[in-house]
Amino acid sequence: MSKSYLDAGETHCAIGHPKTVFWQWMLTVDHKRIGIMYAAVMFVFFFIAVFTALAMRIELFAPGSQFLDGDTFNQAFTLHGVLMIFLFIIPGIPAIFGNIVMPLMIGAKDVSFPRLNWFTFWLYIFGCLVALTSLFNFNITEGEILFNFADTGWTFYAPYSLNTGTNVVTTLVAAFILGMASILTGLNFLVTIHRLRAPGMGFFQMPLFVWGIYATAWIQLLATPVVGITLILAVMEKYFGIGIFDPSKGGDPVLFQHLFWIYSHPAVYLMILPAFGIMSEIMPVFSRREIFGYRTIALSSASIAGIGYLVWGHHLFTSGMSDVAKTIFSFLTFFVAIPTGIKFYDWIATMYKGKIILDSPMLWALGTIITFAIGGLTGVTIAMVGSDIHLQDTYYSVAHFHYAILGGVVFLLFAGLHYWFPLVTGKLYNEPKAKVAFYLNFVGINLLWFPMFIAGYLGMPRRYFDYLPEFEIYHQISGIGAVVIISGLLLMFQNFLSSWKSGEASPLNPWNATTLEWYTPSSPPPLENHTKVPYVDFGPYEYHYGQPKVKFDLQTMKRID
Amino acid sequence: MLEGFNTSGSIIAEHIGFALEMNLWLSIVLFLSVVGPMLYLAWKYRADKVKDEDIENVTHHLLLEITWTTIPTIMMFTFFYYGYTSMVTARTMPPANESIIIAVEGKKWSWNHTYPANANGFVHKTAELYAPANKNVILEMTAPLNDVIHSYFVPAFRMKEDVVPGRITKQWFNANEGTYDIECAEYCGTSHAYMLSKINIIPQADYDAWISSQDSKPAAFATGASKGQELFESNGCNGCHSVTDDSILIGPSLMGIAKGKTAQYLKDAIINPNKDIADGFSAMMPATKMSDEDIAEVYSYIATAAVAKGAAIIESNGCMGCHTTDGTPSAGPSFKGMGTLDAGYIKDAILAPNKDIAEGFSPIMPATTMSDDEIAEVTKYLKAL
Amino acid sequence: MSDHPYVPEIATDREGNEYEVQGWQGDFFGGKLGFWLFMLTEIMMFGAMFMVLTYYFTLHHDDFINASSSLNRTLGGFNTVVLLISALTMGLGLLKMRYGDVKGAKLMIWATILLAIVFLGVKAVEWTAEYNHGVFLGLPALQGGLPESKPFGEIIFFGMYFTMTGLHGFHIIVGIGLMLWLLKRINANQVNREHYILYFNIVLYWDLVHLIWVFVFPYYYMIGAGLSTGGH
Amino acid sequence: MANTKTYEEERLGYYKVLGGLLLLTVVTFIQPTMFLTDATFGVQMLIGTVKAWMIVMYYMHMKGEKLITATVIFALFLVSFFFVIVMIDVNNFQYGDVSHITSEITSAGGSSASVH
Ligand code: HEA
Ligand code: HEA
Ligand code: HEC
Ligand code: CUA
Ligand SMILES: [Cu+2]
Repeated sequence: MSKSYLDAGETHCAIGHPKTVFWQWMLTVDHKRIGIMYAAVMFVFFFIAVFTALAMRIELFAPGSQFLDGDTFNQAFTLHGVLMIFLFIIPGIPAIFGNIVMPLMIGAKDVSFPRLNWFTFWLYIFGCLVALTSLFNFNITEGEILFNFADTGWTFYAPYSLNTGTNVVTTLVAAFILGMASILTGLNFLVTIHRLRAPGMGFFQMPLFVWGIYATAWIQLLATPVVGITLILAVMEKYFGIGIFDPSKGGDPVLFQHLFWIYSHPAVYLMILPAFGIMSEIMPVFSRREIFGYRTIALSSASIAGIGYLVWGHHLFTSGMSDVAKTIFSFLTFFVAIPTGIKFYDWIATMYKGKIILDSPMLWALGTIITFAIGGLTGVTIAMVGSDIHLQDTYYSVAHFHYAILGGVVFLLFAGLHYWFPLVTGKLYNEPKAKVAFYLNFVGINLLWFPMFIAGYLGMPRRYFDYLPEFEIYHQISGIGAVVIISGLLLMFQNFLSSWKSGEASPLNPWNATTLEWYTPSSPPPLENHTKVPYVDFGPYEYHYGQPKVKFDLQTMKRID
Repeated sequence: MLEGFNTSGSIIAEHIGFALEMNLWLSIVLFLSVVGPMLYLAWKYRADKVKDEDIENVTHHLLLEITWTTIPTIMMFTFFYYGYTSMVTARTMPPANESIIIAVEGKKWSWNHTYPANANGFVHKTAELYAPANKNVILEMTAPLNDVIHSYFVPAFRMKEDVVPGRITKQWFNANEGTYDIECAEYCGTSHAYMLSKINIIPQADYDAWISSQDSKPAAFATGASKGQELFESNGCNGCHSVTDDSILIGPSLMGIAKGKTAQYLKDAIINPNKDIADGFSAMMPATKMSDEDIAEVYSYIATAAVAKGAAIIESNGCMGCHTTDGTPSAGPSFKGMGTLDAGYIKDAILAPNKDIAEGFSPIMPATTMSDDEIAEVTKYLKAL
Repeated sequence: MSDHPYVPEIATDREGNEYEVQGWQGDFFGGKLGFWLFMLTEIMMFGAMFMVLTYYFTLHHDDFINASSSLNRTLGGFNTVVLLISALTMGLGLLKMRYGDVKGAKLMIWATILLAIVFLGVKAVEWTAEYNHGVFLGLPALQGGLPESKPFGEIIFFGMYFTMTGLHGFHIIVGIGLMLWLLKRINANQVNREHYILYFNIVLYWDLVHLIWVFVFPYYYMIGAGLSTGGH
Repeated sequence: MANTKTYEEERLGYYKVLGGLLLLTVVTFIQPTMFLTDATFGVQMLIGTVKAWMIVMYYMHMKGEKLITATVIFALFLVSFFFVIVMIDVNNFQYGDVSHITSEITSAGGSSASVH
């Protein structure tokens, strides 16, 4: 059998030709290896963030202060939010699967700027390290080190972020560096998708995941600079006190919110669009038929990304923004829901007259349709200005975005992990275990967040470490849900790790999929991917009676059907 | 307690409540329109029921596609419309001459309400809001310039608007009688979760009577609390300082400061708080203007607050029949000097007095049932003597 | 990465027609596209800054005009011309390189570097003068709430002025660094008549730096020009 | 790059553009004291835009680059959308007459002052 990209020595490096396996990984420019390294790093941060989440849930299990005081709790949700958003979910799917499978899907040997990709990865690591140092306050004069993370919430609203004594500046710098990494990833992918598609592959022959990545890359590229500059202005403000955002000096804190959300709203679509891409891969493969409405799905990704830039103000409905602006933003916000709805109906229609195979990737995908529909529809609720006056900054909005992020992005990330696990590792995971893990997660998320809609509707504000006793029951159900979901998670990762170590070897195309990433000469794929670049004169999901229509000779990559 | 939520407390609440309800039902319809077919198809075309030859690649259906684009679009416009109209209700201030205008200041971490001057030119300031029933009330809200953003949230009225330093924001309500919670809904730091207060809607007559008086609260709410306590609370001092025990909220506990410090010291701390920062705290206490008389009231409140409750419990349980507070033994030993006893011992002495008899006294003390809280208060009182 | 010369791969369709595959190696248009995309991020960054500026211009119209009228337009105008000419020298250099005149190209790069340094020098003179007038980041006049403070609008105007011209100056310094690096690459014959994508992109970068100035200059120096004739 | 021009022709192009830019710079300078003085800001920005357009088209060789032009236009559209909305917001500043942020200390104008 030929060598795979995981074997020692099978990599190109940014600098020289290192001998040791360790340096071969550190210096690798291979898109697949970089993707794996992203996953490993994120996974670590992820568990820190889940741990802080668990700490919050335990604290909230009963009213009153249990074991966290107000300040610690504030730092906990800030840490949770910052890690989850900036370190994990924003780079998440693009950095992992965008890197690993996107070039394979378009028949490219690597991304357009492999060295830049390597540099970006290390920039990301650097950003993570800066974020971690911001956990500590170094008090040089007194020689103490205080554990003192920023306590502003992940939104860094001025003037609080300008006044608080904690280490906000370092956190802002970290967010800026991570933003740079995100921009460079997006740039790299955009050029890759424009330039390196296999001959014959037009935009409308690309797999839908590539469309998702493409739309996302535009958001990374054009939205991130705005938050970069916002953070720079905040740092200037903090050191020089110009008053850009500080009301005591004449500045307007609402302007900060505008700038922050100009980035951070598109950022939520940046999270979800590649996830939708994964859904669009899984639905046809596990229905064993062509996808319904390819073009509308592709174009709706693009329009979600486009409209997504125009609606940031729905986070400012109670901020003191003018009523005219509220009306405009509310109106525009609804236009995001329509293409999303179209996607959903297309996916469902894909199941019609297919053969539904309920393997775990499909289970995750179907589960996500339920959870994301809840997350999305409650988003529509708070896009109504009147409703949002009541619900803004309550647990209703917290539940909305956890359903959207956890029940949308993270669930689909997991679907992708199962789907591409054989591709990446060359092994099969343990299916029964994977199913149990799914059900635990699915039950868990609903127990965890559904009660919070009710609590929020009744008036439970977010970022409260103590609450009025009426809300106790909701927090308790939610606490139980957190334990259920986390046990599901542990089971799932245990399954992955043990299968990678000692799982059954995977055949070349275990799911009968039609997209190019599965047509490599070895499993896992070799360095530089396909043996030859194929000529693409077929659609991405061509099935015939449940079997892939297009067949290749994997050595010459010529069609043999 | 979250009070009055279920009454449709205000006009705004009715409008927004309608928008929410309409949204809920339509959302359920939309949800089912997705999840229903999904479950049905997953069951109908399950793998063991479908032969490969029966699979069909249906990729277009114009009519369906138009349907699932237009119907949701119409629904979206409906949502927008009701969201918009209920916003207009909430955001259109009633005419000023038909309303009471109350100034709200939100600061770390308390709400202060300032009423229009009454006929005598007296201006009421309160921590909780009092307003007459079925009357328009406009809140003109702001925060001190060096403070942060807060949000004045009354769940029962479905109303919320940020309180932004440097800006004036407004909201209004017209509500039925009752008591409603105010919460702070914009994250503002350490005691964000405790930035709570209440709106008390009272009959017009009660309100009028109160506003023309100089009482700090309407008659029905008079708790017998001293003026000093009211000042302490309405100025938000209690948000940062405890007086009844030595816990540190934000600033240092003030319990016991009356022992060592004079009223002048308190005055300095209130008027110019950042001149002399107590160890281990940062300069965050806002300066407050207060007259000398008021400061004296606050001082005497602080001096007695810690033990006021304990004293009351001791009095109502008749302990003073046998004990004294001045060190002279009576039927029982004097309370003075008991501060050195440990808490467990005191507890036993109250609940089961005859278990361990103090030397020189006979076993005549009756057992008293008392909650742990009460015992704690008593213990505190004893320690302070 | 691979050291052997890059030979484009060929893909064959079912009829046996051959198509050249675009690899990531030696992709001139890809390099250009990538760099343009990078420049879009700069547009967004400066765009956001201008937005902040315009926000406060709306609120503090007269303060802005007053503050602007106190800037030194002669020096600012001089710098505008310096940048204009430097964009020309930069462009001509590339032109020469494309026609094989390596020496001429290098000369033009040196000329550009020189002009860039002149620009920075003038900037330094301006900033020093402003510093001596007590108008500088961190000085009391630009701190709100003090007796010496200028009115809000002016504080924000000057605050943004130093931030944005500072950031622009930073871009110039980066540009000088890039040009020095470019010279090194030309000397090593890694940038030459056939492979000049690096040169091309650095020219683009320099034009962008110029482009930003095209808006920074009138926004700060000229809006108050009608009020007085300028200069300190 | 398909290019039929000679070296001299291209160089001449550069000089022509430079001449145009210098001319516009002169206009920039005389405008505030000579004409349209009520609309200085608008005129200045307009001149800036023309200059920027010349630089982008000729110095940055954007002529004929369809894809790149499209991306640039998209980015500019977004920036201008951000501008428009934020300006709508600030021009409808609510209760500005009593807010500290909008108060002018030295001059009149006040919150209602518009951009031009
Ligand atoms: C992955 C992340 C993600 C996604 C995809 C979304 C999607 C949406 N979000 Fe959400 N949102 C967040 C993450 C996300 N959000 C976060 C993190 C916050 C809070 C940040 C903070 O304050 O900390 C937030 C906050 C937030 C607010 C502000 C709340 C507040 O602070 O008061 C609003 C208000 O409009 C909103 C709206 C929406 C809408 C309309 C969508 C739409 O895109 C949803 C579209 C989806 C559907 C509609 C469902 C699926 C479709 C069907 C079932 C078909 C039929 C239905 C129709 C056609 C309607 N979101
Ligand atoms: C990615 C986004 C994300 C995710 C996944 C989560 C997951 C969880 N979150 Fe939260 N959360 C936020 C983003 C997220 N959160 C944000 C932005 C805020 C607002 C912060 C602020 O107010 O500033 C918030 C706030 C927030 C609060 C509210 C605090 C408050 O307002 O008072 C609470 C309360 O319990 C909470 C709980 C949880 C719990 C129990 C989980 C989880 O434990 C659920 C279990 C986790 C999973 C099911 C995911 C597991 C995934 C992996 C292990 C991935 C592995 C990675 C690779 C393979 C690379 N979160
Ligand atoms: C924002 C929180 C906050 C509020 C509100 C507040 N304080 Fe304080 N207070 C502090 C802090 C912090 C300190 C310690 C630092 C200092 O001395 O300023 C303090 C110190 C004091 C001290 C000195 C205590 C000592 O041990 O030296 C007194 C007395 C005091 N406060 C009384 C009051 C009174 C009376 C009010 C209400 C008018 C009040 N405080 C409101 C935070 C607050
Ligand atoms: Cu005040 Cu939160
Ligand atoms: Cu949003």
